[in-house]
Amino acid sequence: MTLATQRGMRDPVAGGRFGSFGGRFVPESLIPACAALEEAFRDAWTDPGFRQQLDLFRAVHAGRPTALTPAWNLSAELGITLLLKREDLAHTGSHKINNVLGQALLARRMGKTRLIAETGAGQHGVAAATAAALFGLRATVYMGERDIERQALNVFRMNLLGADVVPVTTGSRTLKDATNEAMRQWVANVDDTHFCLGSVAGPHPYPWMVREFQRVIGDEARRQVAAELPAGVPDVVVACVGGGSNAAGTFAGFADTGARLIGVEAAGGAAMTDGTVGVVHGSRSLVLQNAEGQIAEAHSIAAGLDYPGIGPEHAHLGESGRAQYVTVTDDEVLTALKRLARTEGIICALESAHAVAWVMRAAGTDELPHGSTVLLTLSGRGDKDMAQLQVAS
Amino acid sequence: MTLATQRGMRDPVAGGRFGSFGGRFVPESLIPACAALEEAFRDAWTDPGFRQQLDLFRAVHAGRPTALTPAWNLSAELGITLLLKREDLAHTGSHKINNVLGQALLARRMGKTRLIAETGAGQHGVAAATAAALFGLRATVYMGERDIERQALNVFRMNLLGADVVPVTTGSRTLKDATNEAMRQWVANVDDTHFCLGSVAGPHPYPWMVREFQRVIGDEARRQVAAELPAGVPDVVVACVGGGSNAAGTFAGFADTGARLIGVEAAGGAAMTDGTVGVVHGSRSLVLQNAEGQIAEAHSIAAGLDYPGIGPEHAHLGESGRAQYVTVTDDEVLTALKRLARTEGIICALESAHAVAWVMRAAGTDELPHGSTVLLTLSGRGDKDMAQLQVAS
Amino acid sequence: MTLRLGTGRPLLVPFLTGGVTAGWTDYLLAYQEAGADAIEVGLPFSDPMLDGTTIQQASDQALTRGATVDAILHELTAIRGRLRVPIIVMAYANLVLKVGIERLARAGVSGLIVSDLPLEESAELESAAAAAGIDMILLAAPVTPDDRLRQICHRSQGFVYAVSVMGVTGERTTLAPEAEALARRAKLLLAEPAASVFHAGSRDGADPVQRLPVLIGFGVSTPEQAAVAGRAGDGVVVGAALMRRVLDGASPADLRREVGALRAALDQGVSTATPYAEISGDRR
Amino acid sequence: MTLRLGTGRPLLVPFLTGGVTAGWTDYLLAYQEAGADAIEVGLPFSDPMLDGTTIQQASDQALTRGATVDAILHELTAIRGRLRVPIIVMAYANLVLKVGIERLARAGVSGLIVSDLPLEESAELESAAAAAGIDMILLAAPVTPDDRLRQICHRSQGFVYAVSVMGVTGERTTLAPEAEALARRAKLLLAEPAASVFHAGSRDGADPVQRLPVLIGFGVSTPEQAAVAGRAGDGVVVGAALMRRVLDGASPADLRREVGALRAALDQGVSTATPYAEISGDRR
Ligand SMILES: Cc1ncc(COP(=O)(O)O)c(C=O)c1O
Ligand SMILES: Cc1ncc(COP(=O)(O)O)c(C=O)c1O
Repeated sequence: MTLATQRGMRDPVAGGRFGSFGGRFVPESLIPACAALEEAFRDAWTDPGFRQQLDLFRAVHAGRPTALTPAWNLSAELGITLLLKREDLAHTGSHKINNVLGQALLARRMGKTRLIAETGAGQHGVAAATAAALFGLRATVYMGERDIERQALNVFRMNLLGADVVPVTTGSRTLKDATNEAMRQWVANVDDTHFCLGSVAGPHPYPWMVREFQRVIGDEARRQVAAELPAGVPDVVVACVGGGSNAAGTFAGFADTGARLIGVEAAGGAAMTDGTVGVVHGSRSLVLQNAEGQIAEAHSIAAGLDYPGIGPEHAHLGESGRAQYVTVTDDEVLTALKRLARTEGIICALESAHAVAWVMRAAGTDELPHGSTVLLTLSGRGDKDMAQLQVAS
Repeated sequence: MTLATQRGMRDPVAGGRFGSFGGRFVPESLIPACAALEEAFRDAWTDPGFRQQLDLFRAVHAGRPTALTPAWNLSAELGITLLLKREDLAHTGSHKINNVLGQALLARRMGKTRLIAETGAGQHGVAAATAAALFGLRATVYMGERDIERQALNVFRMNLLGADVVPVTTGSRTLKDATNEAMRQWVANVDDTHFCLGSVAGPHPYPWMVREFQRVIGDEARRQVAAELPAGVPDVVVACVGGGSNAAGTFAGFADTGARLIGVEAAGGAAMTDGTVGVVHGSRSLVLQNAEGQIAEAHSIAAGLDYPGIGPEHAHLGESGRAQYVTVTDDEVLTALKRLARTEGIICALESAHAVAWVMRAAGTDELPHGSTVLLTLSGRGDKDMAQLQVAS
Repeated sequence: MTLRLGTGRPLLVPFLTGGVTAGWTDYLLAYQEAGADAIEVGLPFSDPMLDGTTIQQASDQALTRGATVDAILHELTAIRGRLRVPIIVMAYANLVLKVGIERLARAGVSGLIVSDLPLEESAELESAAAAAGIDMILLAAPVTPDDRLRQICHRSQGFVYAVSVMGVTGERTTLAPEAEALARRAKLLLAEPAASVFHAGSRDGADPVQRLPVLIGFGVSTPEQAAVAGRAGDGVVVGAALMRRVLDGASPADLRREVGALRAALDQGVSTATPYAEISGDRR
Repeated sequence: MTLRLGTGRPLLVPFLTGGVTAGWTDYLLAYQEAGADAIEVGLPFSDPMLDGTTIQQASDQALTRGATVDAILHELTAIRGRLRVPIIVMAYANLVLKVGIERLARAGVSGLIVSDLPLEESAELESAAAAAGIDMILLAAPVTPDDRLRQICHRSQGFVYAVSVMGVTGERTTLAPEAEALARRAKLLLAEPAASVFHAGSRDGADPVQRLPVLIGFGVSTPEQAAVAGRAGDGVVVGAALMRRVLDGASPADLRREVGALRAALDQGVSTATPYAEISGDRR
């Protein structure tokens, strides 16, 4: 076994563990559903027919492969070579579509007739509603009341797509509470309903399955980058981290290379940096919580990163040193979003701007010396954030 | 010469005429600028280097080729085969980027340092601001005060991209007045400024040049459709028509085939259906006007179609019978937008929904019998329209 | 300290969210007086994934009041002398992992139910619990297949918690039919001799005293439902129906009447054997 | 009816937007009395692409009042008996195409300027104008190259309209230097014998009476500017500066003073020859 494959992101071991993280911490009622999902996923993922079908929908409906854009101007300014993986160009405006197409196809294969989903920024909700419309499934999306206010555009999009958006009024009224509610509803409707979870969190097999559905980002980028860079692989691979799905999908394409992997969290929601070991939403990972184990609220300018947990595989990648996690502040994010818009003509999502902000700060320092080559995943487009930005600026 | 090439959309004859339409009705001050632009375009368009460069930016920055999506569910419901050309997936959210990348590259080649543009829905303005950012040009976008209200999201996007958005408070305070203002500013700044016109209107060479920059839609679709349909070409090709650029670009790929070409106008802004011969914004075409020649205001739910004129080549295609122009009402458009969202998971722009509305109405009638194959260009995505739709529904 | 519940008459285990009001421990005493066989104390959690509206609210109310796990356990310790019935803590995994099972034991807790800790994840906690002398009560659900249910039945301590419905905690108008089926399956499996855990199918009616009781919980809302559940299983856990009254401002005396009515309904359903649960071992 | 303007003294052609006020024709009479050599009447248009703010406003005001091309021409006809100076209509192509040049001729119009009808597009209208006996006055711009300017000079009738700036109509603080250069170029080219249109370079100073006058327009705002322009060209067209006053509510008498001041400034600049323009042919 070479060093490269040793370093790769492998399938979780029995019980869905990545190192000591992961697992399946769910009520007994959900155990059969999780087990059935795991089996269905294993079956589908080794079925070339399923993969072909997914590839087809990704290509003809979601517009994959997404472009790889050299950020010419910003690269020149920063003294690095920056390549942007353009998930903002994917249908519905973010990488979330990659995952939902996979899960919706799987749900259909399992005979389910309904999807439920949790959403924060609304991008996953829109994506789930889209996949449901496409595959003739009903859809219910749970969304924190506070996020509903912040992301009104996406709420309306979900409604147009025929999904019911249910406001969640408990707890912090954001993504974590929407996730709780979706879990509750899943328990009660497990027969006909698939819980279409939006990130690499949740009980096994979700963290693994979602990473596999998102690895198309990294796999595509790996091929595309090889054509752009003399070295074939970039020095650094960077992505923003909420639950961690776009980062996991991106890292998956490069984990077996020598590239440094950097996940960028919001300073106000940095489970990797500020979290401690805990169990939330079905898996053991790092969590923002107090000494007694009450889960904290995350606070960032990006609704999609307002999540107190992180996918268990990231906790493992961080612990093992294979990936490094850093944080940026809301102010850095706003500056980065604007600078990218002006230099490259790309308005990215506030979430994605976290990754950009780190590159801008790190470029020219030991963290990212001049001459470095960087692949950055732009996880989504900024249209959804315009109203909020208008207030912030 | 075969029937097919006879039917093709050719270069305009001397003076920029398509049949009796087109020409260059501009103040003497602009004649040298138009002539220089024509020459520069002819030169660039026959220069493989320029074309390669344009193709590169289209691919790596704008995400071309855009997908061709079979509308499986809607096709089944309507009893036809409907294929969607997904310009909504292009960077900035509409086909407008195809044109502005071409014009911005050309402007740079001509040594200009600034773009000015008119915009209605804001999509062209956003696209122009994007291209300006990318190529390091300054940008000023003129926009009717009423459109600024209707399309606040796009105004903010333009600002983020570093463009100045100047409200136009004269006349009907919509697209036609913004176009007047851009023309005025062009006259005054012709030395360093390129007027980046957004549709196949204006004085020669714009209608031809913009069609050529947009023909990438039709050329791509032609190839993509050939792989989907046994007959190789669709029975019908349909696109919405404001000034007519997405339609012209689409038609250009199919004019030399036996496909019927259908342009769909807004009932409240149907220059082809309700217009008479006139001269506006630099060319002779069909125009909504009163008996004395005062230009009328267009009224439709789609800001991008609120234009009383139409590109001269469309007037010619209509007169010669090569293309057919139809209208749909605002109500049909709203219904179509919603139905497409629910059946295919695609929220298109209100403009694009005009084309969808015609297909929905015509399917199963003599206009579009069961079993027909249809290529429809979805010119843009609907994010910009959500606020307006919320009010309308 | 281990928990042992008699099965002579249907068992009644009422639930209270710890710290829900300032005088919350008075409700525990009222429950005891009304004939509870044991009391379940829920630790309020920020993310009560398996709870319906009522218990979410109770949890929120407790946290908003400033209730902490530490304070709740202190208050439990304070009334230990007056509590004759065993206290069972119900909590989410994250709290238990943080607080530590020894801390529960020190507060005199006899049993522990962890809502989101299935068999696969519970081994570690089971040994810690054994070391601390706390019974781990496992939950079974209507969808739990027989082979898995058998494991649950044989690993569970104190009783087997049969979740009556596929759903979260909360009142329901009728007792779900799956509840009876599940309780029956569990009793059958519990009656198997431990050596024959791989041979399913021994008949019901094996000496109930020889086996762990099966309690039905989730959605048992009225005395009538309790009576039905008490016949199907060996007793009931009643949560949301009581918490709704507490949240509405009912006093400990009110709650004593509520629990008394449940007690009476259960007892009418079958003849009484042991009035209270027996606690083996000392009550530190 | 063709238009012929003497060139003995600098010519003054003030502009008025037709129908801008109810009594708009009174301004025409005032212009005449103040010494205008001809008067330009602008037809209000919905889309005045070549006009700056002032004339846009005047156009808007006229249209909002309900002014129509038809009514404007009727009102012109009504005062024809009192107008000795030729009337030149300035319009955008679309109005002219719709209204038809015969209609203008019937209203006694002598000359026509179409802002957005360059050489390439004017042939058709030129023959219609010739048939109707209306002079087509062509515009030249600072950027117009010599070969093109030569064509303009030789095809234009009545006078050559030298657009002083690269820009739209409207007041300016100084006369653009390109204005003088353009006028000088035009005069040189006009002095060429028609037969030698392909031989540029004949000297200035050819008999001015033999050639078409060159009027400078766009942005001539003050008497001082008019005097400068009058020396560089053969006269001026003054539009926005007068229309600003009209829009501000100035009376015909006020405007007579304004135009009178322009007249005086022009006349002081050079000696006077013909006081008024001569109109050849009958004035139907
Ligand atoms: C555009 C975008 N990027 C990133 C995220 C964060 O999710 P994850 O960390 O799973 O990629 C979200 C979540 O909504 C998002 O919308
Ligand atoms: C999405 C979209 N489609 C269509 C149009 C109409 O333009 P055209 O007819 O030139 O394609 C616009 C104009 O703004 C637009 O934004």
